[in-house]
Amino acid sequence: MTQFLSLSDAVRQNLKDGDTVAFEGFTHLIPVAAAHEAIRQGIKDLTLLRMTPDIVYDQMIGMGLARKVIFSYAGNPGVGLLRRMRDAIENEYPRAIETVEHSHSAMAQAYEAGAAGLPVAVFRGYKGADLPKVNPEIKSITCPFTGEELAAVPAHRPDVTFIHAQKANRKGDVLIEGIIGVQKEAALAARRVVVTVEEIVPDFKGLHPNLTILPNWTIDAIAVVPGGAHPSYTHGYYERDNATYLEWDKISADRELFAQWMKENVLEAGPEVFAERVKGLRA
Amino acid sequence: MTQFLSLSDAVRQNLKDGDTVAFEGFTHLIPVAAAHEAIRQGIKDLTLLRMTPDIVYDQMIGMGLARKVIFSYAGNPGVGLLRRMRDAIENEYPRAIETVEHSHSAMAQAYEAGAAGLPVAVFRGYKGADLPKVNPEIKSITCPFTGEELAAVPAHRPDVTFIHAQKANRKGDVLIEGIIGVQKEAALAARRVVVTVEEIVPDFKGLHPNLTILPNWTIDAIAVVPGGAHPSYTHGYYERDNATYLEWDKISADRELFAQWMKENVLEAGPEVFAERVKGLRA
Amino acid sequence: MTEFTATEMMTIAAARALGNDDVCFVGIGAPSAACNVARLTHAPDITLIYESGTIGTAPDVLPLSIGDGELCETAVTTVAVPEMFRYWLQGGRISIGFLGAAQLDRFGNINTTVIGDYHHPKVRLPGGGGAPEIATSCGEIYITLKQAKRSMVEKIDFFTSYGHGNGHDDRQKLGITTKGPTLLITDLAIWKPDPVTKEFTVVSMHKGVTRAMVQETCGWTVKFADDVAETPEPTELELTTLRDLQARTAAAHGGTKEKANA
Amino acid sequence: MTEFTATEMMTIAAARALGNDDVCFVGIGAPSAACNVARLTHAPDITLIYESGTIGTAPDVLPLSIGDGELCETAVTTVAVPEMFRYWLQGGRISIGFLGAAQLDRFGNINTTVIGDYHHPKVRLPGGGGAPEIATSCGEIYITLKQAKRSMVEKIDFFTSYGHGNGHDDRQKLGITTKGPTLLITDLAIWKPDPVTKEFTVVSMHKGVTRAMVQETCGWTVKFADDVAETPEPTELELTTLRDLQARTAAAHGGTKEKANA
Repeated sequence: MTQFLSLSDAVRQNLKDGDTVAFEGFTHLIPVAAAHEAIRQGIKDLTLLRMTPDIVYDQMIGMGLARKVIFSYAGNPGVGLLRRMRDAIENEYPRAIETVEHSHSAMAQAYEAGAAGLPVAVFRGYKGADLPKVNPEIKSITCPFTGEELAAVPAHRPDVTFIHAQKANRKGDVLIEGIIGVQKEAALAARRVVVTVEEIVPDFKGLHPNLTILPNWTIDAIAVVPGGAHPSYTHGYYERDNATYLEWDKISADRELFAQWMKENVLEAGPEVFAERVKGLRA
Repeated sequence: MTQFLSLSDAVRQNLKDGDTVAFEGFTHLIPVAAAHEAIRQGIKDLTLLRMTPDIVYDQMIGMGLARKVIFSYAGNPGVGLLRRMRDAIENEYPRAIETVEHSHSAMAQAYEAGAAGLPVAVFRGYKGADLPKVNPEIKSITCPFTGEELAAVPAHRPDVTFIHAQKANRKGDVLIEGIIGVQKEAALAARRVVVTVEEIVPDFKGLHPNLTILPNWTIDAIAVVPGGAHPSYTHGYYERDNATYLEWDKISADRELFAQWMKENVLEAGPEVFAERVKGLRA
Repeated sequence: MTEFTATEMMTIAAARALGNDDVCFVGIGAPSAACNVARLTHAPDITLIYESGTIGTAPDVLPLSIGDGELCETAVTTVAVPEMFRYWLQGGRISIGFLGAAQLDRFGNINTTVIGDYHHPKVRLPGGGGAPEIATSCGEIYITLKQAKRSMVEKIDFFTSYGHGNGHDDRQKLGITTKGPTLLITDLAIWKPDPVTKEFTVVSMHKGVTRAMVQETCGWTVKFADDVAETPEPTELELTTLRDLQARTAAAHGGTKEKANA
Repeated sequence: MTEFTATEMMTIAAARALGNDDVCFVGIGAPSAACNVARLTHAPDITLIYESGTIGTAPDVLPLSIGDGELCETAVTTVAVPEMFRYWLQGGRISIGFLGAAQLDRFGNINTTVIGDYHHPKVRLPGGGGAPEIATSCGEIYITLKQAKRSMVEKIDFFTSYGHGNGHDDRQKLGITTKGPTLLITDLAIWKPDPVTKEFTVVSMHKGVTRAMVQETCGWTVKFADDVAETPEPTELELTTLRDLQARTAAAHGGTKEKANA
C-alpha cells in the first residue's frame, strides 16, 4: 500500500546500494527529480536499467553511482551521444562500468515479461545481428509448433522502479497519460515502485475507464514534485525543454564543467527547484 | 484499407466456408448481428474460436455451421450451460463437433501472441491440470535462464475476426471502450477484420489519446448496425438484456423450440431488427 | 436473532474471511456476493477484480455476468483481458482467488469440465474458464460450495484446477509456489486443510449443524478438527447488507435471480 | 529552378519513395523530414509511426526526439511501447522502416554500435535502439545517408542490424521473410540492390553529380546500373514544403537545429 512521502524519504526508503533500478520514461515523463535525489544521497553500485539512458543516466554514471548499465540506446535523443557514459565505457572515468546491451524490442518485451510474472521474454528478434555474440543473456527458444527459433532474454525484474506521472488521487492511485512508454510495465515488473507526480487531486471521477492507472496497492511511495520531469516534459503540464538537452551536449563534453554543473544544479539543489525550471514551459 | 459495407456484404466478402473465425467480445460488445448474418448466409464447416462461446456460438453450433470449437468456457454467463453446444458434443446433434479446450489465460495469451506476430504463446499455466492430457496443442517450453517449464500453446491466427464497437469515424478508425476484452488482440491476430459499429461520427477530435482505437488500415470492412451487440451490451449506448440471456436457457433446451426461434428471429430477420431490440435498454 | 438460510450463512462466512488489504479475483461462478458484503461491511478498501478486466470495482448490485457494465463504471481502471491474465493474475498480484466446483475432492482439486470420460462425457460442463491459472497464480484459494454427495466426491472425474493433488507437498513438487486452497466454506461448515496432509478438515460448523449432517452430504469420510467451533451467526449488519444487496440486484436485473452465487 | 542543397535533394528523394498507403516506422535518426514532406505533398494519408507509441501522427513541426508531445497530440492513437514493439512492429504491420547508419556496407548491413572492438571500442556509438528488429520486421527498409568514406565502408565493425548479409539469398537463409533494404538514398544518388547479388547499385544520380563524385565518397567499388537516370530536381512545392517545415521547426524548438534528419 502506498505512502505519501517527501522525495528524500521516498528514495531513502526504497533505493539501496547495489540495487537494480529502473528510472523509466520514454522521452516523456522521465523521473529526473528522483534521479537527482538518488545522486544527492550517493547511492552506490547501482545496476541501471533503461531503454534510453538519456541524460539522467549520463548524470548518474558521471557521478559514479553505476556499476552496470542495461540499455538499448545510449543517446541524448535528437542530439547525439551520451558523453559521460562514453567516458565511462571508453576510459573507465570516473569508474569502469559493465554494459549489457539489447535492442529496444528486447528491452520493452523484457519489461512486459517482468510485469507478466514470467522469467523470460520470447520474441522474434536479433536475426542476423551481432548483439547475441557479445551479450550472453541473449539466448533462443525453439517454437514447439513451428520449429521457428525465437529470441529469449531474461525478464526485467528491477528491485525498484521510479517513474513520474501526471497525478495521484488521495487514495494514491496514479494516472499516466500521453506517451505512456514502458512505465506501467517497468512499475509492475519491480519489487518496489516509487512515483513522483505533478499534483494530488481529490479523486479521478469523470476520467475515462480505460486510462492507464496504477492502483495504490501496486505502489510503495508517492512524492509530489511539480516539474519533476524537467527537462523532459509532462503532457498537459509543461513542454520539453529542448534547449537544455542541447546544452547538455556541451556540459557533458567536459569533466570539469560537468562536475561544476552537478554541484550547482543537483548536489546543492533540492526537488523544489524543478517547479521553477518549468515555469516558462507551461502549456 | 477499410470499406464501409452493408453487414450482408461485409460478411459475404470476408467469411468463407472452412474458415477459422473469431466473433469476440467479453460479455460486452459481442458481435451478435454479425453472427446472425453468418447464420443467414449458411457458411459451413467453420472453426469457431472464442474464450466464452456464449449464446452466439450456441446458435451457430445449433444451426450446424461449426465443425470445430476452440474455447475456454462454454457457458451462458451467469446462467448455466450452453445447451446446443452440449447437444452437439454429447449427441452429435445436429452434427458432431470437434472441441479444442483451453483455459482463459491460454486463450487470452494466444490472441496476444497472434497480435504480436508470434507463432506461440508462452505462459505460466496448466500446472497440475488435466487439460494438457486431452489437448495435444498444449505443450511446454523450458526457460533457458531459470529452467522453469512454461506452458506453450499455438498463437491464434484466425482467418477473420468479427467485433462490435461503439463508433467509427469517417476515415474508418474504430473506437472501443469500456470492458475492452480481447477484441484488439483478436482483430490484430486475424488476416481479415470486420467491425460492426453503433454509429459513424465525423471524427474523433477531443478523444483521449490513449483510448483503444484500431486504425482504418487494420480493418477490412465496417458495417453500421445499431444495437448489433444485443442481447450483449454497448457501453454508453444500451444495457445488457439479462432477461434474454435467461430466456435462452429455455429456448436452447429444446431442439424444436430452438429451430422455431432461429427461424423467426434470425433466418427471417435482418440486421435492422437490432435497433428495435435495444430501444428499451438505452442508457 | 433474525432467521437466516444456510446459503446466507455460507456467503457471510466467506465475506468474513476477506480483509481490507486483499486483492480478490472474482471469477465466473465465484461468490461475488461474499466479496461485496465484505466490501460493504468490514473491508471497505478491499480490491475486487473480475476477469473481464475491471480492477477495484465497487458495484451497487451484483453482476449477472463477470462483464456487466457496472463493474467497469465503478472500477478504478479497466484493462484488456490479455493484460488481466498476464500482468495481474500471472503477475502474482492477486491475494485471494475464489473458485466454485461441480466436483471437489478432499484435497481441494476441482472439476468443472466433464462428468464421465472427457472424450465421451456423460455431462459436458462449461469448463474451466480462468480456474486452471487462478488455482495456481493467486496467493491462496477460497472455495465455496453447497454440500452434496455428487459434488463432494472421493475422486473427481477431471482435474480442471489443481488443489493439493494427493495431499502433503504434492503442490510444491509440481513447482507451484502459491498456497492453493486454504479455506472451504460450505452451507454447513468451514473447512481448512490439515497442515501436514492438506486434507480439508472441518474446523467450524454453522449453527444447528451436526457432524452427521456434514458427513451425510459429503462423499468422503470427513475429518473433524480436535476442536470444532460453532460459526458465529450472521450479525444484523451482515444479514441486512447481504439482503439489501440481493434486493437491489433483483430489482436491477428485472426480477431475475442473481446466479453468480449459485 | 530554385537552388537546393544535396541534403534537401536527399530528403525529397526519400519523400518521393513513400506512398499514401505506406505505414512507416520513423525511428531515431531516421528522416522524419522525408516522411512528413511526403505526408504534406503527395501522400496525405500516409501512416507515420514513431516508436514512442504514436500511431498515425501528423506533427506540424519536426520532433526533436521521437517522443515529443506533438506526436501524441496529433496521433490517431498512442499505445504503450511494449505494445508498439509487439503488436505493431513484430506483428508485421509496418510497410517501410527507415534506418540511418554510422557505417553501412554494400549489402545494406548497418553499424550504429561501436567503432573498433565491441569490448574495447575506439568510439562507443549510441547503439541500435529499435534497429535490429526494424531491419527484419518491416516489409522493406529505406536507408538514408550522406556519403562519406568513413560511413560507406567495405566491412562494418559490428552488425547492429542485418541487411542482405553477404548478398544473394543470405537473408532468406536466416529465415527472415521480409525484403530488407530495398532503397538507399544519399545526398548524391539513389541506389537499389541488384536483384541477384543484392549489392547496392546506383540507379539514379542527383543533378550535377558525377560517377567520380559517388565513387570518391564511398569506401567500396561502386557498381552503377546499365542506365543511370538523373534524379528529377525538387519541385517548387517539394522545396517549399520542406523549407517551411524546417522553418516552423526551428521556430518551435527555440532556434535550435532539427537533428532528426542529421
